[in-house]
Amino acid sequence: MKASVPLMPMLTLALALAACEREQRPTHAPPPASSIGNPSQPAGAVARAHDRYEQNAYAVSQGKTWYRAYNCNGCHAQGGGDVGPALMDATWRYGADPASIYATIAYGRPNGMPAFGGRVPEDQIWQLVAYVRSLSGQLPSSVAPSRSDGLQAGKPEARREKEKIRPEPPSNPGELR
Amino acid sequence: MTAPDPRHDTLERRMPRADPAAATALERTWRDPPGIIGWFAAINHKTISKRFMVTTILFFLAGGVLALLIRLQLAQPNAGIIGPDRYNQIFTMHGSTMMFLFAVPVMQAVATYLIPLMIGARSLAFPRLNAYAYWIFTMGGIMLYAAFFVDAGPDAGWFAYVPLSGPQYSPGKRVDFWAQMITFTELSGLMEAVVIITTILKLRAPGMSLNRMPLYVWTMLVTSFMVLFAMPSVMLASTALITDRLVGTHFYNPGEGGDALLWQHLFWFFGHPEVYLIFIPPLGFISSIVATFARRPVVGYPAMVLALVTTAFLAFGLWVHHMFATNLPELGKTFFTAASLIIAVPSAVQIFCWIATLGSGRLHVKTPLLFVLAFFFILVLGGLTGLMLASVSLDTQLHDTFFVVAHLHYVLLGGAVFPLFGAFYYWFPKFTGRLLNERLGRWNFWLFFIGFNVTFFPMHLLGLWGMPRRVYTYPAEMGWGDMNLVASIGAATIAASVLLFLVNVARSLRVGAVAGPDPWGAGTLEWSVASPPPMGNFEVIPVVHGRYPLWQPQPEPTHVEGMSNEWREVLVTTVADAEPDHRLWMPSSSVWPFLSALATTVLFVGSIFTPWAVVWAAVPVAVATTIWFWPRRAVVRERVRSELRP
Amino acid sequence: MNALEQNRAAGKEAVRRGAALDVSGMPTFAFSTRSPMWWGTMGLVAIESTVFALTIMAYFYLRSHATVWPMSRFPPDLLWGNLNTAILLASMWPNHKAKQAAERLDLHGVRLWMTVCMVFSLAFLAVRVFEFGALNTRWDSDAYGSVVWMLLGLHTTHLVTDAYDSLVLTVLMFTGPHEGKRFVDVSENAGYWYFVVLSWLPIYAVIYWGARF
Amino acid sequence: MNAAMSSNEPAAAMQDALRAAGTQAQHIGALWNGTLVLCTLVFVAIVVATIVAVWRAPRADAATRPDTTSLEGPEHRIWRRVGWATGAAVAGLLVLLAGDVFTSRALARLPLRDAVNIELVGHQWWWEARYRDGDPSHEFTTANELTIPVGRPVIVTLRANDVIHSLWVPSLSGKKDLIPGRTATLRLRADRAGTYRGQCAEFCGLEHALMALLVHAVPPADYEAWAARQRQPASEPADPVARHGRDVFLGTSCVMCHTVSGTPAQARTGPDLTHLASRQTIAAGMFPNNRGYLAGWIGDPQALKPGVNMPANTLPPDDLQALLAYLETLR
Repeated sequence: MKASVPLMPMLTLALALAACEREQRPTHAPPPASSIGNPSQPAGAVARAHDRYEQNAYAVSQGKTWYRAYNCNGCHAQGGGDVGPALMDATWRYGADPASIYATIAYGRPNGMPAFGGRVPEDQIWQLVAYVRSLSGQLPSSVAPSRSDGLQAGKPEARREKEKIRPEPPSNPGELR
Repeated sequence: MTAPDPRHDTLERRMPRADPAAATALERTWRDPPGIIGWFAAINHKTISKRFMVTTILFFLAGGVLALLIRLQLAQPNAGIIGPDRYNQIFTMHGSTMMFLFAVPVMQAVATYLIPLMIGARSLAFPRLNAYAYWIFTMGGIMLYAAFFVDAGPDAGWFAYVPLSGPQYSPGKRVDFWAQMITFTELSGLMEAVVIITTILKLRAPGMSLNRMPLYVWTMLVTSFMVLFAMPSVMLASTALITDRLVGTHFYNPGEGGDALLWQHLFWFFGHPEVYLIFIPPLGFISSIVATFARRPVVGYPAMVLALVTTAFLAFGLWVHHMFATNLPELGKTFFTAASLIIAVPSAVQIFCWIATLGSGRLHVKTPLLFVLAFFFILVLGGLTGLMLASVSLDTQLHDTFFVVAHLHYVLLGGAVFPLFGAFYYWFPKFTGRLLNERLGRWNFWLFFIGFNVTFFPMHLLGLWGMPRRVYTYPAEMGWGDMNLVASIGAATIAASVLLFLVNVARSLRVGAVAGPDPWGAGTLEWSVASPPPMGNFEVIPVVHGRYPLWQPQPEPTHVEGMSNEWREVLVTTVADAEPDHRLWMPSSSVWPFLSALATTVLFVGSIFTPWAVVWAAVPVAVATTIWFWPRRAVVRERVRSELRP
Repeated sequence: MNALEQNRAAGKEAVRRGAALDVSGMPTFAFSTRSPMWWGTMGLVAIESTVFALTIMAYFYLRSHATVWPMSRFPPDLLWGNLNTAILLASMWPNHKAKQAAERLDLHGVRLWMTVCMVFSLAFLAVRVFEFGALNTRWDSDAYGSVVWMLLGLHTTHLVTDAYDSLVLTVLMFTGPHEGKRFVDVSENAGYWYFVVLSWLPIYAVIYWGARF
Repeated sequence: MNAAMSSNEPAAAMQDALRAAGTQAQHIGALWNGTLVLCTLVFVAIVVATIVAVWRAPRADAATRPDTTSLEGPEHRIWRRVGWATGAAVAGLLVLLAGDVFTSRALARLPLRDAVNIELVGHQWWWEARYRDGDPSHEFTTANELTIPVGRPVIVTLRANDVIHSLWVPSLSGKKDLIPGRTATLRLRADRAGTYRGQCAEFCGLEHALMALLVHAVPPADYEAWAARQRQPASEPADPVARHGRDVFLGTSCVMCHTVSGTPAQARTGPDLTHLASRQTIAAGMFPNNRGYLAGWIGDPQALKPGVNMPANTLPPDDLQALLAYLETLR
């Protein structure tokens, strides 16, 4: 009993900090450090992406807003895939970690993925990265968005099981997907 | 210290006292066990009620500090003191704290102290349930403020309109904490209502028929019945909101058949009776204070009781006047205009009866009466602005502006907080045995009265000049700066006055004049026992022969004999005429209500994070409540020996 | 016959002794409206009836806004609903016997009928699981599914809590300690059981037939 | 052309329920004056009655013997007075009810012949207005500022795109909520030319406080000219710097959200900027539409309106100046 006495405040403090992080509304986005179009992303940017966006419910829900506003659902539908590949399953052709997804969105990919680097600010790209990862259940249910108003397209992101990521080898470039 | 009043000893002789040995036995029987465990096991209605009152006053102070922050930010145009996100949390917390954590619970807290004393009972009907309700309320309040301090405070307004409070536009757990706080406070409110109704109907002293009950007891009976039918509406609405947010139901999702106005209907069907839950108990305070300080019974007892009942019924019929700006059919709205106007009649009757009582009485002007007299100025003004808001066409200009902020503060502070302060000054001697200082009381009153009007009257003008509600700032060229500054200065005055009240309480607890059983020469039963009352309230349960027992001659029989002093025994009487029916043993003090409340808190807070919490956390709740219910073998063996079958 | 006559008939009433009213001869527990427990239970019944009534009103509110009702096109299957209604109505019989036994202070009778009640509660809890399956809609499919699951979920909560209360009481009746007041609890628990059964009838009509007309 | 051309500080537009400039606000203003008079009389009567009662009553103290005669017999004289006072209260309430019914009828009877139809859609924290008069080719979209002809009725169809907002221009008429999933209509008419300011009156989130809109009531001839102008697509920028600005507009993040008809930019997430320069204010009626505020707004909107959905844009200075030059050509 004695040993766990200091444990309790530590636990509640940790819980509080997690809650604090998850619930903030970071309205004043920091000016993006790297200039747009810089191919090699420093490791720091990845770390920053993880905690600033993926643990913040507001950032992920903003990502969901941009997913519709920038017409990502035009090719990827609600994550199920259409002309573009599915984003909610476990197969990732260009890597499932935040940095790879950031590169995919910012610099585009062959077979039709446009480069949004110059057009979508970096802060919003990180929010999109966080939302895209929530499509396959990678984010904790307290952060991922729950149902949205309007017609339902499958399970809300908060209630999806976490997919076990299996990297998929890129099919030969010539074949039109 | 006033000279001992000769009249008191005549009072003593008339109210028979038990011999000292019986009195000490009674005290030991009704006392809660000592020590830390004893503190958590306390179920004496006065102990729990004092804690309840202190907790609600602390929430009132917290709400007040939040109000000061709001006024600080709004004092000047384009002030950058508080950002929009923080401000939205602050005004939502201010509204939610004042409405759910202070206004309704404080009335129930004061009632659980006074009602047994006023009806001649030794305890509430379900003392353990009363303790459980207090703990649930406190834990709900702590949860909300814990969320607020980790930046997870609700930010969608105290009535959280959907879809803003829905899953898409309120990401994270903020609104979930608000909706769960509703579950806590409403559960507590409903249980207190059941406790109060059963106590009033079944535990009155012999002879106290319904038409001899003090008017305050009538107000609590009427309020508690309203609670039974109003609070379920907000519990259903907030449960539907939490299932919308957490498991994806579509109650309020227009795209899948839901409707945004369903929330407003369900919320305001509770919302309007809620404001009458806050308004009606103070009518009881006023009736008690006016009678005592006008040295005569209140005029028109039947008219007052009927007015209370009429207000209660009408309160359920006018919720749509909160929704006049929506696209509901116009004819329907006019019906609610008429209903909103009619409800002014019963309140008018009560006000006229009180004025008649004051006019035909001899006035003993002390601080409690001052606070009540402020009611006639502030509440009447608030009621009349309410009549303006009742008209559909006028409401389209005034709705959701600072005019409504002014109206609601005039009726809530004028109708509830002023009489509540009067009630504290009036019954403080009974709670603590010491009188509050009169000079400090006057300062407290006048600062409050002036500060209040300086704060909230300018808001009528701001509303008419186009300033909407819930804005964290406003442009300079709108010309609203001056009136907002005046309001902010007034708010500081109110803060000073409340501080003065705290000083008065702290000082009087140590050096206040000793009050004795009846410092005001009042007429109701609570003034026939010592201050503070013994644990068992009445050494001998009195027999009542009139509405104001201490003011009227006391014919035979004067008291009840044959109640055990070794067991916590109460006399159960019939509903209408309070004739003795049977004796009943009250439960012993127990830690289990507290532990059950802890288990219920784990269930509620857990269910914010995972719906499965409702299942696995139900087990500790079931275990705790079973142990709470399970009789102790030794105690039962003792009681069975003196058991008498019906 | 009100409380006073009952007491007078039983020779147990308040006796005037000079200026006092001696109540030492009065009983230490009483049944039905004479007992505060009855009023507490009725308070609970009033609260829950209001919750049920408001949920039913929300059902018809949403239905009035819907173009197609039920939105998932298939109303619930009737089999399990009807079966459960039958079981619930039948369960009022052992309940009534238990109430009578309690009011006769017949411990043996109470033990017997409470056990029968527990069998019934197991039956309708089991059937209720199948009922959820037969609703033909999920809670998150649309507003219809949400309000139907809310109605059935609220009533199920009452079935579970009432079954558990009765179980605790039944076990107490067997293990003891026994005192007169416990019979009042059995009688009130039966009263609450009536409410849980009777409140099911309108909910049954709304869930199963509200979607067919 | 009209007041919209000047880009100085917008004249303090009227936002005051007591200064009516439209029939609807006038009717309500009349009801307000009547109700104010009646309620003030009742208030003064009750307060005076209380003061007189308290003043006249003799003083006492805790030991004074309470007068319990009223418990023995009825007090007819006092009951009669209370009865009369209650009767007067009921009469007053009936007058208020009558006032409301007549005003509501007057509001409902606004003549709607050849009304201007505007469809107003509420977004989180700005207003999208679509002018429709039945002929699809005449339709055009603008944002945050409505121009309406004086003397002609206007039917505003209200829809919400996200949460509940409420359109309230106090000098013209009462407010009406914009509720997702429902359609409401608000009928009003401006009787005097001028600029009237309105604000969202239903709490709608972070920037509810800064969601204003301006209504310019102009003579019918000016309205027609303005509408004709609004129907034109954006004109081709002559000046090379402005043309470079357009390329910046189409090359960076502006094109992702805004529409400028006549250019490939057709996104509808943000307000329509085709005729941005013809508007007096930016950011939902909050800041004057001049080069300084525009530069500050494009650079970091979060500083002026924290929580707004427009992202910060780090443009090199010359691109920014070119963009501003281009935006100023969008008359």
